[in-house]
Amino acid sequence: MTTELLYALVGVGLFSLGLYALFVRANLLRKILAVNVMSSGVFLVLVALARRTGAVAPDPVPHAMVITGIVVAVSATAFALMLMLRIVQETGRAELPDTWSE
Amino acid sequence: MVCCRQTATRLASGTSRRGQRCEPDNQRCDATRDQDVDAQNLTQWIFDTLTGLGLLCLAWMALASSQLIKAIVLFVAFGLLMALTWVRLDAVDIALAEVAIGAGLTGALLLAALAKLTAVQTATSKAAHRSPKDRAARKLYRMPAALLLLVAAGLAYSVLSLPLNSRGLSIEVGANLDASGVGNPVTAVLLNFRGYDTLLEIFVLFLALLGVWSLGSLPPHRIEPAGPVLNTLVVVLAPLLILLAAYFLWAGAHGPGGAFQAGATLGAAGVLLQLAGWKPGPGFARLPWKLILLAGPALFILFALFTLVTGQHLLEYAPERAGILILLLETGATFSIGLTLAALFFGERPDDAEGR
Amino acid sequence: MAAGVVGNRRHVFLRIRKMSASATLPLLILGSSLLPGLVIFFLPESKVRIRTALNLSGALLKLVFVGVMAWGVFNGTTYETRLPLIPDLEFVLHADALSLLFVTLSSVLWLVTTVYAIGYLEESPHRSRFFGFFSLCVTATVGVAMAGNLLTFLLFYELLTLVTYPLIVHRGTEVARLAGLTYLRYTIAGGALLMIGTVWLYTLCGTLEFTYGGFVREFASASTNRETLVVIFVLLTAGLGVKAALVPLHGWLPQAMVAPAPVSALLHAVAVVKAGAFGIVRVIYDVFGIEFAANLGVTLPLAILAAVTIVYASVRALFQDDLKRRLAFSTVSQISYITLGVATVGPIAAIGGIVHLVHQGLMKITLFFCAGNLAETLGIHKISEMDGVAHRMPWTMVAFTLGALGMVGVPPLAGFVSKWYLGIGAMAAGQEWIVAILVGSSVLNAAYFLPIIYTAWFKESKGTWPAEQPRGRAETRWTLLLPPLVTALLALGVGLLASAPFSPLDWAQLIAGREYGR
Amino acid sequence: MEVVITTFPWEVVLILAPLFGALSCFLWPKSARYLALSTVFVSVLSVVALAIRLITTGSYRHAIGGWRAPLGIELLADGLSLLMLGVTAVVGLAITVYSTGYFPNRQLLRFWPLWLLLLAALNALFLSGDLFNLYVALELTGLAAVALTALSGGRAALISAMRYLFATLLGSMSYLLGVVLIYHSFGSLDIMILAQRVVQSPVVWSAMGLMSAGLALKTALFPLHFWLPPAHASAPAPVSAALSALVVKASFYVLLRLWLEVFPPGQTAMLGELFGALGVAAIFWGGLQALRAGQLKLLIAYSTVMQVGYFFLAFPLAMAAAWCGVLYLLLSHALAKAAMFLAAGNIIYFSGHDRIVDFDRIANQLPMTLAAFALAGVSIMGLPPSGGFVAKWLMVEASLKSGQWWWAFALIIGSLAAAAYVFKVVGHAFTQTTVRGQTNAVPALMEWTALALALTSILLGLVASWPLAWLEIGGMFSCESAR
Repeated sequence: MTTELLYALVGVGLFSLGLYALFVRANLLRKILAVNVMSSGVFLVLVALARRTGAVAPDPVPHAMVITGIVVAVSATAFALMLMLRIVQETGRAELPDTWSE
Repeated sequence: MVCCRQTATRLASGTSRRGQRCEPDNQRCDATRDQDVDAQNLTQWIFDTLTGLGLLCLAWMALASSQLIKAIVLFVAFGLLMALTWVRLDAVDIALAEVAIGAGLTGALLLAALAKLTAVQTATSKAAHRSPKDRAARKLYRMPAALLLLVAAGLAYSVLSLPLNSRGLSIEVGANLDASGVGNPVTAVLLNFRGYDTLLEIFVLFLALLGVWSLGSLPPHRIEPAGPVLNTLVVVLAPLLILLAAYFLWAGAHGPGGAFQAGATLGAAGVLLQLAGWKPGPGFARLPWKLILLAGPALFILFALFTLVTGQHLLEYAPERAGILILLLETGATFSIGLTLAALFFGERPDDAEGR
Repeated sequence: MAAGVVGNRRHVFLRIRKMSASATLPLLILGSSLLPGLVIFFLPESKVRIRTALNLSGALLKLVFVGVMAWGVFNGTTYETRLPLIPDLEFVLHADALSLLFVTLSSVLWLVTTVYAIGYLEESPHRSRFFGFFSLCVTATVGVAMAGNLLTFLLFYELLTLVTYPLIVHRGTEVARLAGLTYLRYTIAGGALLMIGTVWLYTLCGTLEFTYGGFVREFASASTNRETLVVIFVLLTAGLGVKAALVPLHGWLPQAMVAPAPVSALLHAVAVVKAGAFGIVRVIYDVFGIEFAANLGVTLPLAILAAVTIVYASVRALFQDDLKRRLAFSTVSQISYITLGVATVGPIAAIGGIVHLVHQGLMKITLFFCAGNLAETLGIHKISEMDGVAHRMPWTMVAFTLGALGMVGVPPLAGFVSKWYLGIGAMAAGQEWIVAILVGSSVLNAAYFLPIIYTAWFKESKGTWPAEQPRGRAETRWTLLLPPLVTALLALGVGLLASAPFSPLDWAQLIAGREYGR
Repeated sequence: MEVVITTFPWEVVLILAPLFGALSCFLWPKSARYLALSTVFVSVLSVVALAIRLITTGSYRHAIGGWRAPLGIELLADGLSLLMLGVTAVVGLAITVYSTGYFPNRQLLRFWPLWLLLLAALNALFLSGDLFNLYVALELTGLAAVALTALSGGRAALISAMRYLFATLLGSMSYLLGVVLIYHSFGSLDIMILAQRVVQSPVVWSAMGLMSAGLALKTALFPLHFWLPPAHASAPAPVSAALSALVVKASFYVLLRLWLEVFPPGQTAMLGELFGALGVAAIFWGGLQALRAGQLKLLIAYSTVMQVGYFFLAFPLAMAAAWCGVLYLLLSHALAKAAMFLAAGNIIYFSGHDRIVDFDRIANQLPMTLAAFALAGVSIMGLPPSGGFVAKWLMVEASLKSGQWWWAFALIIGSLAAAAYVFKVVGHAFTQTTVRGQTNAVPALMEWTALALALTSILLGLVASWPLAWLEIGGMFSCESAR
């Protein structure tokens, strides 16, 4: 078990954790957190495996991809939070109703 | 320091592949292996395992904690540990970005959202009770949980089945680094080799702002004014952050750093100012500010159009001018990112905020 | 690759450019009703004159074109239009004797029906909509008639379904809406079956071109087993049987009589039902080929089904008091003569079936016109209200009587000719049971038509009519009175002059001769 | 001139023009309307030019920044992308024209930049030949779509937008993880390079699973469709049109690309069967729900769920005729569905509601709108002469040819259901009672736009051989030699 694989597995773990929480959690803020955890997991897999170049410096392309990804993630998060706030304003609760039609 | 870390990692990876891997470029490592391998290796092991477990635990606690505030704090802690992990994985650029954006600004956004959440909930006098849904849902999702474990196991297996040694695109990047105009391979990829991704991604940020602004305004609410301590802190910190941003911007060309880190730091300064009670007025949504807001995307587009009309490939840099062009684009991007993040932290469109 | 694309494009253009006069005539025949229809949609209600002018000129023009084409076909010209539709499949319009028979029938009757409809719908709402779809309906029918391959046929067949719907629901009442839905349920399901059958056939044979003696025999590869072909045949006939109102697929037809009288005429005589019957003829003759179909063993079951339909529908008709419902059931039974004649393997019976395509149309349209007149003028819908109506509306009832007697098969009217040939043909084909069916059905026809005639002529009038509107000096509007008289005379004429050249019978003999290789 | 057209990188214009338009609409809201219109007009022209270039010179690639793959990102212009770009341009033009009349002013100002960004994202997506770049484009598309969904700011809109947001984010995450696995096992992100390198392996299994699941979620394949009906039903009509006509197609397009080029054929067979089964389920469920829907826009949304089911029937068939069929379905469905939503928009604009049972006299009040809806319906239920019919024909043919008649059966059942729900609406529109409630006149432009789209979707049934021929550029499959 090398460092790369270890961290990659942690990444997979984070991804699955986030996925589970996204399903289970009703509170929107928690769902948003869950999505962020998921993305961190993906990024971790991406970067950890980029280090399998051995002795030389790690593969920079995944690093660049992750930086892009982080910015995308923060954008989505900001938007999601505002959307959540508006929903709270409309419904008084930070949760999605079970049936959308209500 | 850096060299130590590299040897360390080399050993960590080297020993684990004893026998299977002894390429010429690692002669030295194999030679020096036998003495203190195990001791160093062990510390590495402990460190990595602890970090990994820490990440998982923090994530779980953040997602499982009953109070939102706790969840957010834990999430920020998680972000910081992530940053540490990036350093451990020789990804200093990402570490910086993570500290600034992942942990810092996302945390700030979350906290602000939480503050507004309570404010809004009290404002819209509807009962803001926590429903027992979570527990019910958890029961409901026992099955998915089992299924998810399977998925995770499958993913783990496939990750483990990956080849232990792959160069990815590092060779290509290395070969063309000189022509890229910058010394930092990550920056080279971001702004040159895959500059197109960055172009689109800056528009994602812009889009997020448009989205937030199109959602209209929230009912009046106010975050508690910062105490005098914070105020003085801000007075000191804000200029520092701005300087830091400038440094990152400049350093990005050769070492760790770059537009995103810089922009994020700038954004952090904006956030601090707002914490200190400064509010962007309606003018903030008018043309001059808009122009700064769009500096990044606009410069990118103009450059793209330039390459289009001059019959080059899209976003093609002439090697001799690449460095300065990239710096220019990065400067624009820095302003945009900083301002956008600050605006995102503020939330609704300033003139809407005035309008109510 | 690119070159290939270009080449493809060029050959498409060539196709379009090389269309000569003989290729454009079928398009003209379509256009003569299509274009007026499309224009009429955008006419404001008030523009009665322009609309009437468009309608009539279109109908007349179509007649002229059809006449030219008939002359051409008689002199051995082949009219064919080909346009690319789907890769390797073309949109083909083709004029042969059979299609010409149907085209002539529908365009003649369209003219008459247009006149009638103009009179019938005076100062009623949404006339532009009505006449628009009316024209499209005939366009689709003519397309069905001239379709040169099964794909084109399917195309117009479905189009016919769609454009007929607005006519059926035209009145906008809840009843009309429901009748429309029933109509769609049947016809769209039928269309689906037809489509599956068509595609399947295409995957087997690689062509869909109608050819004398059928294309299935040559193209169906030896590997394809007969069962598959039987299934396909069933799919096709079921799909067509819906419109041809074969029992048990006839349910929509009696309901559809809520539509205005001209529409009923269209449904029963000109367009829809005919399209179904015509399609069955096409499938048996030009897709499978009569011999191949016969030794597939599918014709006898079809004949039996037709026979059942004839008897069952006649019996149902007996018990209808509503005039139009009775006529509707009579249609169900009469239209099956066509199927019967074609499914009876034998040239003479074939003649009977094919010629009935025309004869039934003439007679049935007369009857529906008359029923419409009664409803419009006196508000009569039930047979029990018809006591002595002949004294109030003699001319209408003369026409009605002619049509009814023709249906019964009284010589020398049209119906007699059909039944005669059917009977002789059945004998010749050694299927005497069909004769029994014919006799029986004629008796039944008599049983449900003669009482009407009796009531109308000989019963004492109650004096008052359900809802009488003054219609000027004549018994009703001329536009309503002339069409039934004309069609009745035609029905008489084709019976009297059956043996004259160019009579429907003549054409039918030509067609059957081609099919049976004489 | 000829030379310019056949050498100029029109695909770049298609990406830059809407981006530029979005910026300028944001900077100068006063003249946003004209900026948007001219932007869309430019992209229509460039699509035409691109088509000419592709037809004359065949497919080609554009190395961005002059860096060829695998180091750089390459744009990929072939028949498939041309088809999608064409749809986007046509539908985009229609929606843009329509929106000028539809929105209240305040919303309109916020609509333009978001809308142009969506168009840019779609164009970028249809041109991208790079897996990670596709991810960024997907995110851009998703976020823009969600923002547009929430535009009206109503309660239902916000809630469904939130659901949509989570769905699309989850989808992209799962897709991205798949990309990560692919990259780390084959060392490239470029589709063409991967097409040569990818071989069967456990990693490819999970990558395929992740990407397919993520994209199926974004495409709203049953049972992952839960987010679509509320979103498409509660968004403003032009937005719904864009979502159903274009956005859903985008993720499907990515899936199709991966399937045709990246995923190793040996490994796709089983997944194809699964997709087919889910597609059938989608057809039945979507049809059922559409029949039960009482609101027009909800009905149309469920009809989209059903049509998505059709798309996935192509995977188990996996032969040229099926691909051509499904792509033609994509084309005609986009036009028809957009027309339907715009027609629904007219009805809402006219009567302030979209309760189907109260559609009395629509046939007389809004004849052109009803005609648009009905004609689009003809294409949706796949009756001739319409693009839908050609598509259905090709797919049924493929399934019968390959002896898998049950897919054909599902197709036919689906079209029957489609007929049922289309005529459920049309039937009510003919009944004549007095109109309840006050109504306001619909601008003629809006009616004409809907009708024009519907007519185009019908026209597709008459000129099928040209689009299908263009589809072959790049030679992924040939519709001519399909048989």
